[in-house]
Order: sequence, then C-alpha cells, then structure tokens
Amino acid sequence: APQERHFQEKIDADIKIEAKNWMPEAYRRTLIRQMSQHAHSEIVGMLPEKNWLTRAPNLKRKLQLLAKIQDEAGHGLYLYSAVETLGADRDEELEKLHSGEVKYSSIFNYPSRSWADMGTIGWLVDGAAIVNQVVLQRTSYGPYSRAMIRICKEESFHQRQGYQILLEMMHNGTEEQKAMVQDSINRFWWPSLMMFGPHDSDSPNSAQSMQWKIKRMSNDDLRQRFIDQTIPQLELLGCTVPDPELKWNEERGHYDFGAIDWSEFYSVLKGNGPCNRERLKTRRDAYDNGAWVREAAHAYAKKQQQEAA
Amino acid sequence: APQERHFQEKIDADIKIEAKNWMPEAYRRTLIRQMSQHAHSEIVGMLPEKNWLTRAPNLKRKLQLLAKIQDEAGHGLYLYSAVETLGADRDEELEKLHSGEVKYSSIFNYPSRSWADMGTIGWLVDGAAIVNQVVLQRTSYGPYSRAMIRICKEESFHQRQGYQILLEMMHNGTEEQKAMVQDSINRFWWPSLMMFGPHDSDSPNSAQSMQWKIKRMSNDDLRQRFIDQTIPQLELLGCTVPDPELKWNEERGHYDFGAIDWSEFYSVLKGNGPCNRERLKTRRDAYDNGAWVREAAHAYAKKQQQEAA
Amino acid sequence: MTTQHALTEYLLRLGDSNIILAQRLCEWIGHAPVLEEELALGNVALDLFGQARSWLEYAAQLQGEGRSADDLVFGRNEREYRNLLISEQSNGNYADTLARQYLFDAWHYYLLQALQHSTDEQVAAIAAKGLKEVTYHLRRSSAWIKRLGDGTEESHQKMQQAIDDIWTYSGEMMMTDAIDAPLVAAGIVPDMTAITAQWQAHVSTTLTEATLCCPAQDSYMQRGGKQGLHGEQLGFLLAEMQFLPRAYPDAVW
Amino acid sequence: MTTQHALTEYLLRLGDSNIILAQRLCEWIGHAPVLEEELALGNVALDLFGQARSWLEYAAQLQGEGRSADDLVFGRNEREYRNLLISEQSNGNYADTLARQYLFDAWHYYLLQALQHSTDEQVAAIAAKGLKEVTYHLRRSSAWIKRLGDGTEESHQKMQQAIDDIWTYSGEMMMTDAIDAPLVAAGIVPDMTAITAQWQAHVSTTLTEATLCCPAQDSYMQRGGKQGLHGEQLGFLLAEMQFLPRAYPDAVW
Repeated sequence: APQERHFQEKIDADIKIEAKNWMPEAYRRTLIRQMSQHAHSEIVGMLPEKNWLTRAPNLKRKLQLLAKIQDEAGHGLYLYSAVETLGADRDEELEKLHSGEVKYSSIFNYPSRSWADMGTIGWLVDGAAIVNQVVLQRTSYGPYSRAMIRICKEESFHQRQGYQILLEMMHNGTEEQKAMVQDSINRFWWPSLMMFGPHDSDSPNSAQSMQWKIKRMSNDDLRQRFIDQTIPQLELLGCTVPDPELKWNEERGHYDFGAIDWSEFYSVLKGNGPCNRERLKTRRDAYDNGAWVREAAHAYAKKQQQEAA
Repeated sequence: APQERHFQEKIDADIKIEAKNWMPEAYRRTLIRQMSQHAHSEIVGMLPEKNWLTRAPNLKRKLQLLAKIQDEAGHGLYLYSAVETLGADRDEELEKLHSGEVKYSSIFNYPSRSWADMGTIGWLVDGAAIVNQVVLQRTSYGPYSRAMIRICKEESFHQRQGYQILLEMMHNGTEEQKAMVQDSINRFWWPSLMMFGPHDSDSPNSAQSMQWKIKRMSNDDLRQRFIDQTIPQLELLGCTVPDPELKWNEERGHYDFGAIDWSEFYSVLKGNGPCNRERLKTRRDAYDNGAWVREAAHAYAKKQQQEAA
Repeated sequence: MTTQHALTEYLLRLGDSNIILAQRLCEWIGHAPVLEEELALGNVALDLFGQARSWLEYAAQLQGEGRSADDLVFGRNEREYRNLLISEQSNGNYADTLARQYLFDAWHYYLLQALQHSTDEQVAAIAAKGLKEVTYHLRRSSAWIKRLGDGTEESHQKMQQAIDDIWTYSGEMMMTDAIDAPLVAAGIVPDMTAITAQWQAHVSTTLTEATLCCPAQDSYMQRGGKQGLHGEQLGFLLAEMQFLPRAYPDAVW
Repeated sequence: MTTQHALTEYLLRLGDSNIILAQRLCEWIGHAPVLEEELALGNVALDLFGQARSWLEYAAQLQGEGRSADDLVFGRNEREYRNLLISEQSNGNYADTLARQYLFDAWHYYLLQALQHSTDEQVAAIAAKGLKEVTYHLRRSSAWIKRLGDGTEESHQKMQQAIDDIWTYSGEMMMTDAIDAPLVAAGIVPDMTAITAQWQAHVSTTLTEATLCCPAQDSYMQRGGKQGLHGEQLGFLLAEMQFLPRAYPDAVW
C-alpha cells in the first residue's frame, strides 16, 4: 500500500511520526502497548519506594525519596498523555493493567527489603531503565520520543541520588550498613539484567519493532551496555555482584557475564514474583476505593459547566 | 405489696436474690444497667491496653499483658452471662453500648500514652475497680455477687502486676523511665478518683441502690478507702500525685485531698474525653465487620442441627 | 519563661505539626483515587516537610545544644512532640483526609500571613516562603471540599461526616497558652483573635458553597497536642518514622 | 555446617514463625467479630508466644553468646528473622486470618507430633508441651474453616478467596534446605515427606467438608522466609514490636 510505503520511508529517513499522521494499525497497537507498559511501570514502580518513604532515616533522604516518587507519578502522567495521542483511553489502559492483560516492568514485583534498596533501585533499576530510555529518545513516534527526552533528564538525577545513598553507606557507614548494601545488590543484580528482556534470539517481535524504529537497539546490546557502564561504579562502591563469571574481556572490549536464569524471569512475569499479587491489589484497590471521588469530581464539574452555560 | 415486702426482707436478711426469684422491675432494670455497664467496661477497657500489646518491651510483659486482656474478655463474658440471667440479651445490650445509651467506665476514654500507663492502669485503675468490686462481692443479686468474687481474685493479680511494672521502672529504670512513670500517674490520678462517681450529695440514685444492697458503700467512702490504701504504695514507688492538698489527717485517720474537677468528669461522660469517639467506633466497627462471621456461624449451626435431626 | 524558650516551643509546635501531617499524607502515596492526586498529595507533603525542616532547624539553633532538625524529628518521643492533634488524625477515606487538610490549610494560611510580618526576621522569612506554598494548598483543599460537598449524594455525605468528625480537633489551632503571651507581646507571633475570625469566615464560606453544614463554633474542642498530650495513634506513626535511626544509632545515611 | 548451627537455625525458624503469627493475632484484639473470638485468638497468641520463648531460649543457649530470647526477638532486623512467609501475612478479614491459621496449625500439629520424638531431649520436651496447645488450635481453626466454608453464601466466597490467596505461602512450610539435612540425619527433626502427606490429607479433607475447593498442590509456592527474605509487611510489624527496646536501649522494663 502506498500509505504504508510512505510511512516506512519517513521512518527510514528518521522523520518522526506524529499523532495526526497515518500509521499502520499494528504500529499503533504496538506503541500503545509499549507506552502503556511504560506508564504502568512508572506507577507501580512508586510502590516499592513508597514502602520506605515513611521510614526514611533523615529529612534529606525523605525529601529526596518523595521528590523521586513524585517525578515518577509525573512520568506516568506524560506517558498516559502520550498514549492518549494514539486514541487510547487512560482508564481503559488502567483496566488492562488491573486485569493483568498489560504488564509493567517485572522488577517491581520484587520487594524493597531494606533502606539500601532505595539506593539500589535508583542506581541499578533506574540505571537499567535509562539505558533503555536514552535509546528511546530516538524512537520513531514523536510524542513518545519527546516524553523520553524529558524523562531521561530526571531519571539520571535519580540514578545519581541512588548511587549517593549507597556510597554514603559504603564509605561512611557501619559494618551493618555495608552488609545491607551488599545484600541489596545481591538481590537486585540479576533482576536488573532481566529488565532488558529475553535474549534477542528469544524475542520474536523485536525485528518488526526495530524496523519501525520503535525499538532502536537489541535487548542483548542494551544489557551489555548497562553492565559495561555499571561495573566500574560497582568497584568504586567496593561491592561485588553475585556472578562468579563476571570478568572484563579485553578482546571483546566488554564484560563477560554468567548465564541469566530465564526461568525466574518467566515465572515472575507469569505472576509468581514475591509481590505480583500485592502490587496489582494495591493498584486495583486504590482505583476502586477512589471511584466515588472521581465520580464526585465529575458530577461537580458537570454542574459547574451547566451553571456557566 | 407482699411480694415487695418479702423481697426487701430477704435483702435485709442478706439473703441473695436469685434469677428465678421475684424482684421489682426497677431492681431488675437497675441491675441490668449496672451489670451491663460493668461488662461493657471490661470490653472497652481492653482497648487502651491493646494499644501497647504489640509494643510490649519484652516477652514477659507481653505475655502478662495479653493474659490480662484475656482475663478482661473473660470477665466480660461472665458479666454478660449474669446479665442474661435477668432476661436481658447480650446483643441488645451491645446495641445500647454502641448507640451510647449505656455507658462504660469513663476512665477508658483516656488514651494510654506510654508503656508506663500499662503499669498505672493496672495499679490505679484496676485498684479503684477492686475497691468497688470487693464491696460488690456482697451485692444482693446472687449471680452478680458470684461473678464479682471470681473477678476480684484476678483483678488483684492484675493490680499487683501493674504495680510491679511501675516499681521496676522506678527502682531499676533510667531517668527517662522514671519521668514516664510520674507523668503517667499525673495523668491518671484524678480520673481514677472520679471512677467512684460523683459525691454522695450529687448521686441521687444511690439511696435506692443502697436500700436494695446493689450498692453497699457510698461513692465518697469508697474513694476515701482507695486513697488511703494507695498513698503508701505511691510513697514506696517514690512518686507523687498532682494534688498539693493531699495530706494525712491524723484526726480523721484518713488522707485529706483536694477538690475534684467534676466539670471534667461530666464533660468526659458526655462524650468529650480524648477517646470517646474512638472507643465507640472501634467497638461498633468490630461488631459490624463481624456480622457476616456471626451469621455464617449461625447458619452453619442450623445446618448441623438439621442434619442431626 | 524567656522569649527564647517560648519561641523554641512555638517553633516545635509549628514544625511538628507540619512533619506529622506530611507523614500522614505520605501514607496515601500509591493509594490515591487518581494519579493527579498522588502528585498533589505528594507536593503538599514535600512543602510541609520542607517548612518543618526550616522551623525545626531554627528551633534547634535556639536550643543551642548542638542538635539538628533530624535529631528533633527522629529522636523525640510522643510526649515531646508538640504537633496539633488535627495533624496526627489518621487518614480515613479521601473526604476525611481533605477535611483535615482544609481546616489545617485555612489556619496555616492566615497564620503564615501574619507570621511573615514577625519582628523576628527568621520567622518572617520562613513564613513568607511557606505562605506561597500554603496559598496553593488552601486553594486546592477548598476546591476539593466544594467538589466533594457538592458532588454526588455519596460524596456529600462522606464529606459532611468527615467535617463533623474532624471538627473537634480544629479548635486547638486557635487556642493559646503561656507560650504565646510573651511572643505576642514581642510582636514575634500574632494574637490569635483576628486569625480565628478569618479562619471561621473562610471555613463557613467554603462549607456553605460546598452545600455542607458548618458545625457549631462553640462545640467541645479537644486540646493537648501542643502540650505533648496526644492520641493513641501518634505512637505508631513515630515508631514507624523513627525506626531506622533508633535501630541503627551509629549509622550515617 | 555443624549440627548445632543447623539446630540453632531450625529453632529460630520455629520460634520466629510463632512470634510473628502471634503478633499478627494480637492485632485482632478489640476487633474480633464476637467476644468469644477475642478470647480464642488471644489464647492462641498466648500459646504461640510461650512456645516461641521456649524455642528461642534454646536457640540463644546454643548460640552461646549470652543472648536471651528477648534479645533475639527485639534485637534482630528483618533480614535476620527466619519466620515462614505465611506467618507474616497481614490479617485481612476474618476468613483470611482463619485460612492462614488453619494451614499453619495443620503443619504445626504434625510437625510437633514428630518433634516430640526428637533425639534432642529439649526439642522433644518443648514439642510435647506445645502439641497439647496446638491440638486445640487445629481443632478450633478447622472447625472455623467448615463453619465459614459451609455457612452462608458470603462466608463461603470469602473463605474460598482466603484459601486461594494464602495458598502460595503454604508450600514453604514443607520445603527443606541445607539446614534440615544434618538434623534429619541425626534424628533431631523429622523428614518432611510424611508430614507433607499428612498435611495434604488433613487440608483436603477439611476443605472438602467445608465445601471448598482445594487449590492445586503443585501451585507455585513462595519461599524465602526461612532464609530471611521477607515481604514488605514484616518491616512494619518489627518496627512496631521492637520500638521500645530500640528507643530506650538502657531501660529495664
């Protein structure tokens, strides 16, 4: 079809697709799904951090953590708005989240077990997210690309703060605190690597997304990039990762690393992570318990409009 | 009426009235009200103690406190049973509690603000209750009198435990702990004195209750007895009470004490204590939220009976 | 009582009320009825924590014992906390949270408006900065009172119940004691008479617009928070908030 | 791993599970559906605290570092707690609490029955004493499963949901790891195979009688509690429970 050819030519020429432009249905659907997942991840990702918000150890950290959670809510808002440019509806997308039809990043199905996790989540989890998002700044859909540019700036800030939390504990903390940090990294290392998704060979939809430039780098390349940039930071911390095979490969110019336990990845994805139920229940309850508030706001707005008319 | 005369003769001869005996309606009503109030007080009285149950500072104290709360639930059960011997219904009595029609001891409208309150409530509040109850062992209604005998034994035990909590803190504790004890006594002293009710001159129903031997000593006499037995214990603790007029009166053979602020008493009674709302709400919610459980148990019992038949 | 001691106490009352209310607001994160409200609640909490830090830093400085705002927040027990009772009340449903917030915001707004003219420069500066934030808080919470009061039948009932329930904790904001007198005399803090009238007018106008009944101004009012006499819920809030510094006294974070 | 070290860990797992579950039960006090249940829940909690104390005293003795059961209960952080995940799950509604209790009681009962024949005399003695109490716990909780399962439509649904929700935490009770092996070899603790079968039989019979569906035995089961990897709720429970000793380290109570 000529429309289709024209569309692909624009993509190939790195011209952004905008909301009003024609696009293949599959492109639209793929984008809606990916951006919704991304938006949901921002919202669900607030939960493991909220878990320590009321227990932050001092005012500075409390303010930082709250501001970070706020930023994530803000990212959620941009992203839902961007999804809506594609004709999707925020409430319908939330329904899909609540019914389990659309996922969020599986990393948030792990509990935050200590204050050190507030550092590790910032450093590793946001770090992995940024590696993804930096590339997505060049994604072919304009509103998504612009949302990513805005989000990336804040995420880098979060990542530095997370790293600072760990540095402070490792360099100035007690032995107990150092153990807390190492334990946290041990728990989050492999799940962070899984954030980039399955190996390219097991990622059947990637080719189409690459062609459409929704995706711009392969899962394995992104993962390698993340590891390469993270390990020097790890060494500066004075910590280790729970991977005996991790080693600098002079020849490749990259770190080699051990085999990822994909059975865990798929198990968590399927709903068996420690917190899947809890996370969904929290979101669902919040939505359900808030129904009367949304209805009231709606009713009030309608009355105001009528009075104004 | 001959029935009435016979009834009063039994009372005068210190013969107990039993459930199956004839009694004046007013006697029955007065008893139901008083015993219900007493039962409700046991149940509501669990709440300020429950407040520290999950925060008890060591296993020994936690076990003691839980056992004490259990005893109170048990007392509630005896007393409701005793009330039922008079033809009252437990659920109806609970309704009256929940609607505010029947009161419970106002002392439980004060919050328990520190662990020391677990000592003070045992020592002063249970102490005041015992002074009342010891006399009520000789009350004219048999089932009530027998419930009192049983309850008194356990209450004395509670009182000693409460005192031990305070002694331990005062004699072996830190300065902070000693301050905590003194603060607790300061808060509970006057409300404990108010537990005996208004001055005899302001207690219009007392005369009839005395005649029926439902009451066996006047409010003021009970209060004096409580003060006289408590002050030596206070001195042993090394604490004071917030009453500059408290002084041994050699001539009277009793302690003199300052004027009670009855406006506070009536205000709390009217619903203005710090916890009146909260206490009633807790009880009401427990009852309402438990409705489906009670219904299920009832339905199940019925099915079992039908099957057995 | 020296003015300095009185001012320290006064600052603790302000700072603690902000801290405790902000902590309560944090409990909503992840549970709010709509994403925009997660943001709004969080913003209000951020502002309140920030203002609390300023008040408490000043209080610590006046105490002159080398303590920090953190020491005050994480090292004092219930009896030493000086927050208003209204700030510690539990969240309840969204109407309860907004009723609490609105009555607090209205007081906070008029108080900071007066405090920005304090003869104490530091008080004036903190108040002026805070006032900008609180102006927004009050605009937001009064809008919600109207939205829920004049929304649906259900929201109206819930909001009326919420106002009725929280009302008994509103009077303490306007009460004064021996701490206030020397500060008022020195022009450091305002007399509460004018503020009380302003508060009453704002509340009565807002509730009327929201089609809600305003409870009697002479209802019985709970007191004690400013003197460290709190309800039973505060201890749990503090146990949670202070856990890490208490459990790891030698740690740096 | 020495047998002594393994036994210490094993005792912590038992003791901690009892402590945490008892602490959860305490949260019901004042909130139970009927007075008799306040008593019953309290009695179960008392028993569990008592047994926990015995297990932890023995653990402390084996550690030989002069610690007491109190030190273990009030001085360890989440990561050091060894309780089963099932014991830390929040109370939910009464069906949730009873589903949690029943699945735990059935395991507890068969485990203590085996442990009373332990080659370790102290283990055997504590188990024998506890078994009497747990026999009652199990009788009570299975009766409630039937009562609610076969009560009303509403209670049936709630109980089925409760069973379905808690199920994923039941498998951990039967799982073994490196701690168990040397103890089984020494006859100190039982092999879990027989107990698993007993537990499954009891549960499937009870649920059937209660007109409830028994979830698949091969459902995915959560693990980690025994290794100190807990859910997010445990930290709050501990913050509350440990507050006083943490806040007043030099105090005696």
